[in-house]
Amino acid sequence: MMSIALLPRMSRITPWSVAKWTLAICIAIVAAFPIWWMFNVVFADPGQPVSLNPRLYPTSFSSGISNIQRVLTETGYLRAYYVSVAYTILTIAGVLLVSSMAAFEFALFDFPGKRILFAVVMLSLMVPMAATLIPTYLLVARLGWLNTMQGLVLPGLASAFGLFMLTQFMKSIPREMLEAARLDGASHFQLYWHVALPLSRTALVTLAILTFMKTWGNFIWPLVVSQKPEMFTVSQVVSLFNSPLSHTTVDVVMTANLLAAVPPLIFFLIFQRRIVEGIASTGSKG
Amino acid sequence: QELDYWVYSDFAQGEALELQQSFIDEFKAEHPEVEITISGRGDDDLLTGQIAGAASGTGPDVFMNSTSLGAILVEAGALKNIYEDWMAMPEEFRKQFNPDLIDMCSPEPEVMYCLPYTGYGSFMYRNLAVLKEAGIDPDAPIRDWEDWKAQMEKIEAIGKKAVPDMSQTWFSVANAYSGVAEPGEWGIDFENDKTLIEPDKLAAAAQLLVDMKPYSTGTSEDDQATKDLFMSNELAFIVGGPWINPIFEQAAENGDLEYDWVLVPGAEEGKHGGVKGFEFIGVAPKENAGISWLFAAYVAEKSQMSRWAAALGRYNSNDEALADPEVSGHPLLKITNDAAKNAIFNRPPFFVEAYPADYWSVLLDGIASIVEGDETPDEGAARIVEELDEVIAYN
Amino acid sequence: MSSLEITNAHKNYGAVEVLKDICLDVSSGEFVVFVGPSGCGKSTLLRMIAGLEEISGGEIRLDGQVINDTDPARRGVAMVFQSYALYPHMTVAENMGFTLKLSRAPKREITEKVDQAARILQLEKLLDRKPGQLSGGQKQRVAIGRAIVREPKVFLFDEPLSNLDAELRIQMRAELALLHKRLGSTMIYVTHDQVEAMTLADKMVVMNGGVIQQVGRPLDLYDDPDNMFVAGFVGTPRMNFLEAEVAGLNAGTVEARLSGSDSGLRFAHGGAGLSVGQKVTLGIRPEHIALSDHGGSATFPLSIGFVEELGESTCVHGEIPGGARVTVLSHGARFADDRQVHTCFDPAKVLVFDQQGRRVRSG
Amino acid sequence: MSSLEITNAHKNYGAVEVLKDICLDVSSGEFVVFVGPSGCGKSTLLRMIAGLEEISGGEIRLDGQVINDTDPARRGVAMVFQSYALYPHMTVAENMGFTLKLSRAPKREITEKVDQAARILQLEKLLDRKPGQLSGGQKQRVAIGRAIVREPKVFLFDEPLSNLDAELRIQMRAELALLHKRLGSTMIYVTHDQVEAMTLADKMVVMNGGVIQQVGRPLDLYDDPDNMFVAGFVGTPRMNFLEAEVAGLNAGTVEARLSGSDSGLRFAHGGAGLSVGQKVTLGIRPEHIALSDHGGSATFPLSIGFVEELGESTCVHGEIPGGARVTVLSHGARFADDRQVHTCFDPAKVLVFDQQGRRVRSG
Amino acid sequence: MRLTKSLPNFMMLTPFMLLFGAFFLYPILSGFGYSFFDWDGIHEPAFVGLKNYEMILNARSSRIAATNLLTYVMITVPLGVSVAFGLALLVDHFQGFWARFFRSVYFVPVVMPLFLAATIWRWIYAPNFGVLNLILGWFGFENVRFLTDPDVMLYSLIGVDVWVSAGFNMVILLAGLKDIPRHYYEAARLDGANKLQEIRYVTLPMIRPVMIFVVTYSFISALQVFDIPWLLTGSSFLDYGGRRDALLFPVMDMMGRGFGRLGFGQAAAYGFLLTLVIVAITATIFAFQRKKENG
Ligand SMILES: Nc1ncnc2c1ncn2[C@@H]1O[C@H](COP(=O)(O)OP(=O)(O)OP(=O)(O)O)[C@@H](O)[C@H]1O
Ligand SMILES: Nc1ncnc2c1ncn2[C@@H]1O[C@H](COP(=O)(O)OP(=O)(O)OP(=O)(O)O)[C@@H](O)[C@H]1O
Ligand SMILES: [Mg+2]
Ligand SMILES: [Mg+2]
Repeated sequence: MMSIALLPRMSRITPWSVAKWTLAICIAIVAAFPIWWMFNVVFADPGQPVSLNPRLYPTSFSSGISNIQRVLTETGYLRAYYVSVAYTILTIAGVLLVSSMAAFEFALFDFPGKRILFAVVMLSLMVPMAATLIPTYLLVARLGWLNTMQGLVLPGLASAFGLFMLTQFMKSIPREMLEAARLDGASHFQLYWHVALPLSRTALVTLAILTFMKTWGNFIWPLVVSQKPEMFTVSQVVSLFNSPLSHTTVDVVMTANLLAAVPPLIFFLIFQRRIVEGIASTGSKG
Repeated sequence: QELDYWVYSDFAQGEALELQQSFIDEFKAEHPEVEITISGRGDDDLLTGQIAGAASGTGPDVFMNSTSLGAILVEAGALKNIYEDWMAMPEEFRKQFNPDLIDMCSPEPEVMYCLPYTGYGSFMYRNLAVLKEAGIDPDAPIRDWEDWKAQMEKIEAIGKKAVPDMSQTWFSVANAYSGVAEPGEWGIDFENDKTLIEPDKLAAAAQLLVDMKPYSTGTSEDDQATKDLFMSNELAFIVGGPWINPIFEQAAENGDLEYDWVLVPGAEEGKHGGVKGFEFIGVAPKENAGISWLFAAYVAEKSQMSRWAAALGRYNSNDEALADPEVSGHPLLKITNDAAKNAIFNRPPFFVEAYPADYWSVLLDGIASIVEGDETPDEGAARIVEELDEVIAYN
Repeated sequence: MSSLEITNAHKNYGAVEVLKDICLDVSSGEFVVFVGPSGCGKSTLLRMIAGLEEISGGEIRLDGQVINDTDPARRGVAMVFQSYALYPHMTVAENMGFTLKLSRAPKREITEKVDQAARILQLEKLLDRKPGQLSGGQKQRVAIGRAIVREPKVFLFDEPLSNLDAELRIQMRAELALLHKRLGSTMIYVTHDQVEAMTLADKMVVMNGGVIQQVGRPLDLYDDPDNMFVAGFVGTPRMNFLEAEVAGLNAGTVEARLSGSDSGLRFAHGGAGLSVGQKVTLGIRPEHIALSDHGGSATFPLSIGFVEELGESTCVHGEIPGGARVTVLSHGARFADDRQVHTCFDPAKVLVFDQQGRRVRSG
Repeated sequence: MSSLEITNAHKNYGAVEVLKDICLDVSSGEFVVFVGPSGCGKSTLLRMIAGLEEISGGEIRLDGQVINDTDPARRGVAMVFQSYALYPHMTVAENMGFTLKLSRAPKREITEKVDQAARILQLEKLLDRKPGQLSGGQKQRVAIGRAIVREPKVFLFDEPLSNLDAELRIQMRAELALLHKRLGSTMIYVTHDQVEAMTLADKMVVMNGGVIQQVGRPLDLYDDPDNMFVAGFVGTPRMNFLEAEVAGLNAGTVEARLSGSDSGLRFAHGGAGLSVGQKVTLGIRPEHIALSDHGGSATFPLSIGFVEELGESTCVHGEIPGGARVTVLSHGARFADDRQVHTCFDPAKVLVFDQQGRRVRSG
Repeated sequence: MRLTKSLPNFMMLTPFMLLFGAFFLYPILSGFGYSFFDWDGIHEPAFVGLKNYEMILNARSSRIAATNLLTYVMITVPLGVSVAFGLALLVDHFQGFWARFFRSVYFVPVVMPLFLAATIWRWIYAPNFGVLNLILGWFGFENVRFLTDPDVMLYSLIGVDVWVSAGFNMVILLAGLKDIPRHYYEAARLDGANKLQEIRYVTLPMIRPVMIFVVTYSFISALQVFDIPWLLTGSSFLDYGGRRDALLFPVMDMMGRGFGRLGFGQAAAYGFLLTLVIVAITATIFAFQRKKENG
């Protein structure tokens, strides 16, 4: 009896733990299945109908590869990738720089008009993006920025969300840290550059990731701004494939879609910890 | 000079793109100072881009679109009046084109908004494997709707589907309706603010849609799923335009599909349904409209259009090109041609006035409520026509 | 090594005056400690010296020069913060050298100075670590090192040890004392721990409510406080205060009657500034009250409420007739039970305060 | 009022054993305090009693019944958490009555019991407030009130005062002692503040590394520790430990030679368990070392390193020959300067420990 | 004087404020201006006063859109948040690797671009032969026309919506759960609370601020619903909202009026009305929240 009591207790199998695991796994299937399915459609024996064939596992590696080759070579997909990547990277860099500078001020200093300015920016979080789409488009057109990278990127840089998030975060930078730097002789900009920025790394990474997801998936803005094929983004090229009149079969359509999903998926796999924790911290603090 | 040339996305893929690109190259050989970029777009993007482009003065220079959207584009100021350029062209150029279509582009005297370009007529693709499996002889023509429905029943009996859900898009509704109606009984009479749709004929078409419901896949003819079903021998019939053919052709080459095409069955023997439409090529009212016009005229010209038709079997509005013996033998072109003979126009009249935005949704919602069983076809059709008149009047 | 003079300094936050007419001289090489209850303005005063808070009125001079409006970085002061305020993304060496880097000092000079400071603080082995990998005491040392590198005229410390645990605090306290001896610099130190203040200070500044209450050597403040606040604030357990009325003035002694009772108390006092019938407060430290089993003249019976036996010392809390609460501190003796005992006040150690709480000195 | 017996209790987290073979009897009405350094397992033991941690081995009995697997709510224990753990969305009354509400007690009974507890703790006026509107001390009282309402057999406290500031802590400590007197319930209390432990405990349990080191009355532990850990842990300043070697055994006294020096020390000890040549550690409390200006037999010269003058007491840190660090605590005397002084160890107060740190008692 | 002292502050703010002014404030204000004009984007705008607003408020389509939106929001917000909360509780019951694993898997849909999610779900929802219908078929259910049966379409949309957003909200709620000090649960256990009562009396009240954030955020996004129904129904600017307008929502209606019918004035008015509604609802939530906190 003694020896039994001394054994380290194994996690016992109770009805509750069975239910817990079953539920968790079922939901995991629901969450991941659609993407798995898309993957399987791409990597399936050619000519097999998708209908009547649930595609639970990939059946042909080579046809997937040839689908991918086809999409990459026969269309402007690669160029669109390049545009999308540039668009995304520039947007991320711009958003981080511009909103961190503003957040630095809003979070850590007092100056006349601060509350009003901040309130206005925050109010903008509630304005539906569609309400500004058309006037913004007209402005960009008037500036002659259609079909240009700056036309694609600049309007997305003043991210109220990013400002909000970074401000929240920077508020937690200890005032003493800045004072120490002031005593060390740092100028205003040096405070930002040497202290505030490095200390906000987590928040910056989170914002970068969120911006990535939003920019990569952005559909409507590129649609109106980049009208020339050499400025098409991935979302536009994919929508060509998705269009009812496109001359393509399901596997090719799904290939185009899958390729569009690859960067975010890879990004997620690499950074999942930070993404999830970053979002968590913004949400639970906001 | 740089010209942006926008086309439907299927024109900017595969073989069609090669051909378009060679037109461009040839044109550039004659006019070395121009750069021409072709870009393909979905129907929706095409319209949005043109309108947005017109609003901001940055749209494409040369573009195609459906004649059915002409009036909107005219309103948007996206189309240049090319009457003078047209008249400046030599007589032999002008007489290549189908005169009816030229009229269509010219709603008023001395006004001409476009050059007729390509076109289509709708017909019915048949999956022969399914038919054979259902014990239907593909060589026997489908006499009428009753015969058609009888075939559907047989197909249903072997657990396959006969048709896509034809009540979902105006295009397929029009295809059904055209089986009873005459070309003049579709569209809007803008002078009297009345729809031209005949209530009893609409009711008959609606009845057909109701009858077809049990045999349908539930997907619309535009859905990729529909084509997938057809290619995987689950679906027997698709009514559609020639643009669907390339993927079927591809599948047939791979040996996965055996199919043919026939005219859309009509309500009675001898009557056939079908919708036809045309695309035009237009020029934006911008500085380089001059060279744009030349380019538009070039691609619409006989030698280009005959190559187009020969290679793709696609219909166009250049009568001389279609008459070219090398072309007329193309089977796809032949069926399109046949279909076009008794088909109704897609959204007539063109370039006159834009359709009220609610028009199509009233029609489709009404059909939907009949098919869902909320109304009888007769009641529903009468109500639809009434409502359509209201919508037109309100506009 | 530099002297600091503060004259009539004021500080307002909006309408609230948090520092009132502060005058203070700090001589070169002195270790000055500010103590006082929370919110009394210690940090504010320190931060004004550092230049982190604007001064609302008055003057601060360092080596004779007014520095009221000088940029904090140019004052020649260095500050060590309670939370250390180390830059978490820089190594120890980078933290210490940051100020030199900002002033574009040559690399060699930076390394040299950092190494030197590191040697003083025995941080040589930690130079490549990040603050996150240091213990509390090490962080504290780095923070001091960062100050040393700046070679300041005045070191400022704002409760530098309050984040450490008790044991480490005692150790770091000793190290600080040593450092002061070694560098000989002027240091100003804020704490609200009086043990820290008593043990470190050359000069202790007791503040309350934005006003300096007394300045002096720690033991002077302990033995000879200027007012009730200082008397009560310095020393644990707290000084006992008894309300009383002057009953008689003799040569060298004063007779007082405790409020609420008939008991009289006679103690040594010159009598200057006192008159018969005057209400006063008597102060006597717990260790100056003796306990005995037998009553006698000049003793009061004590009804014991609560005894804290800490081994080496015993703290007895109780009431004397008249209801005044009295704490008695004794050493060695153990109290087995709550017996009735008698207290005997050391008549030489009784302090007198007037009704405004000001000390009435013997003469 | 209930008695608690713990026999051979173990606790493992995975492979780590954090409590080893704990045996403890708590009699009815006793106030038991667990002390020990951080991480020694105090909280874990308490939580095992509460039923919040499973017990890996051994038995816990309450009133003779094994409660190893009883649901926490049914054990008849109540716990007061360090962080109070008051439900922030409920009023004080709701917080206190929550347990009764869950057990579906009638409304009237709830109000009655809550009112009664509130009266005991003088919380009557706060019953409608939310915890957010209370001061630290009031929160603490509500947390205790919540425990009282449950009318538990045993009260459990896990460092209930450590979130309060020093002054309030002393006050609440007195209140707790009073409460214990009044309710007469069994209380088990965890702290790592030894003053709290010494002043509150009927029975003090010193733990280290998951093992109970000694159990007893506080002063017994102070005067007569079982081992070096207890000797060093109880009492501030810490006991001085000197490495030595037994040089001679006489009747009633032992002669020892301090390591690293020739000096000898003679002290009272029966000699049982000691042999000549044996290495031992001698322990002597700072207050049992006297300082004098003149050397003499049985004195050691002390080179003073650091003096802490706290007014009432003076703590002198220094080294004796052989390099051992010694702390001396004296009262009254003031040390003006760091002169050379001599230390004199009270021979009656020297404790002896063997090399395993176990006390070698006199006989 | 104060202004010159704040000069460095303003300099750092300038880039953001310039961009914000140019690409947010200016468009929104000019949009507000356009809302009083009849304007097709090409010709000179003609002032029409409140006519645009009138037309929107009277139109059949905006009524349908509003009704759809109301039903949608009333279901999707509580459902979405409940599902997310349930997931958070579930994941919270795992430790270490598995907790991270499930958390990541549940988050995967959030990472997908919306256009992609819609494409996939169109296939999954396909009638007769779609994966979902196939699975339902195994259990003997009749074919459901998820995207063409007007009675079902809204729920299909909500399904996708929950699939897309649950992971996001879950992660936030999970962080909220982790922030609840363990002692509250222990106190509740000692007080005799069972699991459900713990959720009711500890978890829910303690997670309230996070919950409010999640609900508010969900509300704001739900009111702007656009991409998913647009793509699910294969909408275009000429034909949107799906069969019998079952998936017609205000933002879609607005886009259609703007680009489909060149009613940029109307679209602007629509956008302004929508903004008003969203601001009002958010403000209400916050006011409610504040009242509860103070009360
Ligand atoms: N920025 C400020 N605005 C308004 N009042 C302030 C501000 N900073 C400090 N105070 C007030 O000034 C007074 C002095 O604050 P200070 O920080 O100097 O106290 P302290 O003595 O350092 O206290 P502690 O021991 O708690 O650190 C306090 O009453 C505080 O409330
Ligand atoms: N959930 C756990 N998993 C693993 N180890 C744990 C866990 N909880 C506590 N421990 C370990 O058990 C030991 C005892 O912890 P316990 O909290 O009982 O210490 P304590 O004496 O209360 O310390 P403190 O004074 O800091 O509160 C510690 O070493 C701790 O690291
Ligand atoms: Mg302070
Ligand atoms: Mg603990």
